[in-house]
Amino acid sequence: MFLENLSSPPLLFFFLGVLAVLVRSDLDVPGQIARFLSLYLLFAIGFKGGVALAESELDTTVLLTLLAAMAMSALVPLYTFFILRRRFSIADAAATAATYGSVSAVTFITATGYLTTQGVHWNGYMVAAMALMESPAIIVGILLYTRYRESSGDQVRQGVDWPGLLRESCLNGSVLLILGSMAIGWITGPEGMKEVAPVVKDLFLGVLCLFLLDMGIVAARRLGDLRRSDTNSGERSPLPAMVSLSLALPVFNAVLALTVGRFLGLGEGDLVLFTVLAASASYIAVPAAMRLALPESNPSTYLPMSLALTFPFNLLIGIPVYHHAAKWLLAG
Amino acid sequence: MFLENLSSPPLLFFFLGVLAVLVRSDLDVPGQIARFLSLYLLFAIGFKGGVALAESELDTTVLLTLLAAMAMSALVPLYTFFILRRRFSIADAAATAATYGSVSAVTFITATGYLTTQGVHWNGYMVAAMALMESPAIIVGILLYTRYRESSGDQVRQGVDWPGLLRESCLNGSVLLILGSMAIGWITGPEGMKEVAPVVKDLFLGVLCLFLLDMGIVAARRLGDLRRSDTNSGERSPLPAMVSLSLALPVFNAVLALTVGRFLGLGEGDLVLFTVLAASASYIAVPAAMRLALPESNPSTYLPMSLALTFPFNLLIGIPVYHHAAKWLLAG
Amino acid sequence: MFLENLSSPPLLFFFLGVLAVLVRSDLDVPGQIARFLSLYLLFAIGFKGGVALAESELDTTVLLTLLAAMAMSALVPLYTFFILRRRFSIADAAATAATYGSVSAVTFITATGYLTTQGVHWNGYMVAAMALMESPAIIVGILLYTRYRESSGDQVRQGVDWPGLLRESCLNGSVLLILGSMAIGWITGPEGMKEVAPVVKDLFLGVLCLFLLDMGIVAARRLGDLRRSDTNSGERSPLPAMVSLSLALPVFNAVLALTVGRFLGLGEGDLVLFTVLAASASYIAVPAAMRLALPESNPSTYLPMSLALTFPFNLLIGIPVYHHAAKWLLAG
Amino acid sequence: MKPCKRIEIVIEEPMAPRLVSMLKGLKVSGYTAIPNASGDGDRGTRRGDELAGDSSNTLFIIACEDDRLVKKIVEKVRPLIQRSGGICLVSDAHWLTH
Amino acid sequence: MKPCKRIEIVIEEPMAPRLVSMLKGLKVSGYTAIPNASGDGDRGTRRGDELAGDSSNTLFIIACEDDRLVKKIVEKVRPLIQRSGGICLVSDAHWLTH
Amino acid sequence: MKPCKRIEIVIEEPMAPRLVSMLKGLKVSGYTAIPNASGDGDRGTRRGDELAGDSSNTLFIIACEDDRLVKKIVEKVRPLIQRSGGICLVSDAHWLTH
Ligand SMILES: Nc1ncnc2c1ncn2[C@@H]1O[C@H](COP(=O)(O)O)[C@@H](O)[C@H]1O
Ligand SMILES: Nc1ncnc2c1ncn2[C@@H]1O[C@H](COP(=O)(O)O)[C@@H](O)[C@H]1O
Ligand SMILES: Nc1ncnc2c1ncn2[C@@H]1O[C@H](COP(=O)(O)O)[C@@H](O)[C@H]1O
Ligand code: NA
Ligand code: NA
Ligand code: NA
Repeated sequence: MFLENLSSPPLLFFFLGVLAVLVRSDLDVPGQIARFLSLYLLFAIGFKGGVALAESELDTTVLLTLLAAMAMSALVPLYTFFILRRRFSIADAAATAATYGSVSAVTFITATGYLTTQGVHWNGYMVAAMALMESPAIIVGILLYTRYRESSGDQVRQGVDWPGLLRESCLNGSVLLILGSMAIGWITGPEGMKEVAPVVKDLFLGVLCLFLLDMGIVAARRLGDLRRSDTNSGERSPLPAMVSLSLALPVFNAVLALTVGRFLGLGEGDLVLFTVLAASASYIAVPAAMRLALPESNPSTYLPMSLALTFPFNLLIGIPVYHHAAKWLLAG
Repeated sequence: MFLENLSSPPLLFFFLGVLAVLVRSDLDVPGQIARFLSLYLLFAIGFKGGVALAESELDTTVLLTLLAAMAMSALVPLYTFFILRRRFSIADAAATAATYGSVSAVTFITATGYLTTQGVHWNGYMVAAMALMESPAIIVGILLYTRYRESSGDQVRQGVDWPGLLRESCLNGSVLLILGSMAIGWITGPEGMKEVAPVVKDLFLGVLCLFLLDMGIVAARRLGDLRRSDTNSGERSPLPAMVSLSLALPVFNAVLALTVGRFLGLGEGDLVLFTVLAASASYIAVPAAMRLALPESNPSTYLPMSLALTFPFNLLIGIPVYHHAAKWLLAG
Repeated sequence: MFLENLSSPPLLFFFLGVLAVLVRSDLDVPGQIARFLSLYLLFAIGFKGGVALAESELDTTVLLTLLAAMAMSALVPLYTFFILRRRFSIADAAATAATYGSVSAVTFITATGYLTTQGVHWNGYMVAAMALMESPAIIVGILLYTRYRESSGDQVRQGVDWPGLLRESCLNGSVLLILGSMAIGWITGPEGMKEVAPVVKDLFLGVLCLFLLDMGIVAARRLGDLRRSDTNSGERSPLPAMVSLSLALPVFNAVLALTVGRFLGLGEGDLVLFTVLAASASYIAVPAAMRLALPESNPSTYLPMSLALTFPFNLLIGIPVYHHAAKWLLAG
Repeated sequence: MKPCKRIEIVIEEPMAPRLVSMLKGLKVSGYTAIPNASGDGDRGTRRGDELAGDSSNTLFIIACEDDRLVKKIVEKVRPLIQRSGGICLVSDAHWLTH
Repeated sequence: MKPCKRIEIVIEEPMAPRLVSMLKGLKVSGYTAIPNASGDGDRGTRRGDELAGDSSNTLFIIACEDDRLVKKIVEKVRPLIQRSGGICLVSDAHWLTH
Repeated sequence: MKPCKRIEIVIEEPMAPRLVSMLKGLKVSGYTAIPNASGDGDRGTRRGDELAGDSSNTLFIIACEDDRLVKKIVEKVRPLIQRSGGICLVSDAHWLTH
């Protein structure tokens, strides 16, 4: 099971990136290229999801799944915040909670690739679920911060800019591009797909290889920062807590999602994806939003956790394990 | 008719880009990527045109079309200049005239995509016509400026650097890349096409989607600048004139081109493309050349006109209308 | 024979790039794009090589070829250094020797494209030979420098950082990406190839066109620098020596490689590639390594030689001539 | 050439639009912004390799001849870099009038 | 360390080659150029997002110890930025000799 | 605002990591680095178009209030730019404290 997942080219390129940093090679993907590869992946997954949506029927399961996804995204930060508060500052706890409530598009995309390779069917509306899970977590995170900062006597410097925040969380670049591409895929349907299939479908896995190569490099660098920051200032950064939480939280969230998803009656592929969404943590959209909404939170807390630990954990161990668990649940 | 054009993925991505700016999302295509996508489109359309040329016969219609194209590009700036002079400074009138005499490669490319989707045949030499229409307009624009600047008593600071200017207008990057790719496509023919078809043909529409997404973002930003500049300094910038001219000029030029093209005996596809070339305005090559040749002209006059108004007008309304007009003319 | 090679699209785009510089056009490929295209080519050739390796048997010929390749890479700098020492400073001689001992991945890649077009088979392990030939030359170059610098009385400012140097030469980005992609191609085999073939195989020649367009621009600029530097400071830079050596060295090295390769019993395609590897000179990996290891060497000596003279020489004349020579040798 | 102050601000990329609207609010006559700067400081390394710009800095250069305006800018910059990091340097220069 | 002037010029990207050839004509010993700067000024916003570089600025830094040469550079820069926009700042610095 | 020195270093891209580790060794509190600068100098033109960064410069800006540290930095920079080219300028500035 693990070996199968391990022998997929995209995952192996992730490890090549990690290796490059470990041996201190100068291998590097230029910054604008990395951003473009991520734009491409969002565009392609959105379009594919939209076309799949146009070809399928929308029933109550779909609606319930989307609602459950948003509820998960709002719920996860709540309990995560209270777990984290004991070791983290309030700002850091709120930002990290938002990070784990939200999702990692690349983990989701890798999971779809995994399912395709395994021949397991999944439904296009799961892409919509992913897009809808980005924002609630951000809002809950900020709410938690404003609520507990006051009660803990922090000096309130400036009120939260709620309209700006809503825009940031619901209309940030990634969310808009996925939702927009989905809408376009849905409008143009299989006809539109015929025109753009060579880009949207054929290139997908090859581009994912190059993108994960870069992700491996970036993740390994953050892991290095994490180790270094610990040895420098032993007191503030609770390294062991960070490491154990970044491995425990995805598992905990996955169990919750498997339960909820089973209850919703999701099929094998959709259940795996729903679980992956809950278990994954954002490292693009949420960190960017947190820099604006909670600048006093420390990105060197939540970025290494989600990017350097939770992300490879889900990629390597999580996805196949969640798949086995889902099969077991559905068989049971 | 409009709905058909509207449901093409590239056009919808243009509107997604516009929407992103309207809702103030941070969606953005990195600058070097945007430049590369535009290089790719010029490379692909040039190569395809060259191969088509190698496969077809060159007769007098071809020669006459190319000559007529160049004549249009020289003629349009002439009357445009005199229309504009009443409201614009001489430098701005000359630069805007050159802009409208020249062509928009992306409008042309979108029109070829539209024709392909509609199943209408067009000939490869129209790509050559496009490439040849970039330069004459620039030269006429500068000539008009030097002629009328003197008579209006402006202080002449420095003579025009004609050799440099000719190089700028005839050998700028876009023109050279289209002509070069055409030549290479023509030399290597269908054999060469076989080698590069996956890049040159298959990726074309998908890449066009991503490029038009960026164009939508850039165009909407310019439109915002236009509105803002008007409220700031009410006196100088003749906003209503700019808006009405950027919608009237393409229609006027299209009518002229339809007449000339019908007279030349062009087929349906070629007539549409000839009309699109005349109706479109440059926003890459000419503005760049004008910064060097007429630095006293104000790019915030002609850039928003061509990019934020004429370009979407042609894309959305122009292309299908010109097509209907062409069909009607050829049937009549 | 030459005409055949000349009518391949990638090569023609190289000349288009050269032409753009000659006519002083502003045609340019953005820097990050150029780096990405080169990453793509290394990724694709590595992956293809690895899959080919997985499909073939490893015998003693393979092992001997790889050893011979490394030996060539170590041997070439030795005699090159002593030839160059008479006209160049010791640092420049050592850096140039390393440049010629190492290889040009793009020349190799173009040669594989040439062979594919000619219908000549070649083996995947030649990609490994290429990757293994990058490093020995760098090490020998530095060894030569440290050895002769001392004896010539130069002031030794700081010892060579050997661990850093080994890392630089064996784990630089290009080497790691080729070897890593080969390993991944080898692990995932034809199954993996199916997933990424549209990117790795189909896009290859089209991307090569765009990359060689940029190479043409960069090479022609370096050629201009070469001419200019000569007229400015006539004394130091031995222009005639540089020109004649950059044409003589590839021929000399090719003859040596043909002899060795014939002796090893290589087939037609592999013999051509082996010859191309020996005849080509690095202009990416080695110059970058030399900036760190021998900063007192002058890149405007060896960069124009390898990039502006040897590279186009091999591309245009070398590859088909080596092919004819190989056919003649194998027939004899 | 007229004497002026040269203000130089390094701020993280997501905050750059805020700085710009602050400058516009103060009716500053102009500024220049250079993206994709990396750096190191109290808040750790910013490598400029992040996928959403949240690990890059932007460098702003503002020439300003009005000393009172310089003071106002600096006062408004202070809370921004206090919360999210960065530096602000002010030096003397001469500005070419044209 | 020798005293010198530090000249800093912001000019639109299409004009950068002209500035370079002007500097070469004056036999300036060196310069550094930083591309893709955005900015705002009298001629509106330059976003650095344009497809042909006509909406970007380039920042030039020139260290120069010869005061007469500084004057010459400034005089030649004046018409360039007068016609097409930009700024030119001159300040004092110390240059590490080596 | 506290007085400080503003150190500005232009160095070729492959040497940038060495400069960074040198700065870290000296426990410099921070720096900002701007990549992809082109330039011209005694060692010819660096166009910033190279495929492996060996024709680009990186611009470093370091604010430093400790004059002894400034001296140390400058002394360590000297051999770097002596061997591989570049410039180092030092000027006075005021640093916004926060
Ligand atoms: N002493 C310094 N000199 C130059 N740049 C600095 C300095 N300190 C901080 N910076 C820049 O400001 C950013 C944020 O700094 P900090 O808030 O100290 O983490 C860093 O990433 C650097 O780019
Ligand atoms: N006061 C200023 N400080 C810094 N940069 C400026 C200033 N004014 C103008 N600039 C730069 O110069 C460019 C052209 O300015 P302008 O000619 O005023 O439109 C702008 O896009 C800015 O990058
Ligand atoms: N006078 C100068 N002013 C500004 N930058 C310079 C100057 N001299 C050299 N440089 C920069 O330092 C790099 C290396 O210079 P050099 O070692 O003189 O070739 C050049 O590519 C420029 O970017
Ligand atoms: Na989650
Ligand atoms: Na036109
Ligand atoms: Na060689």
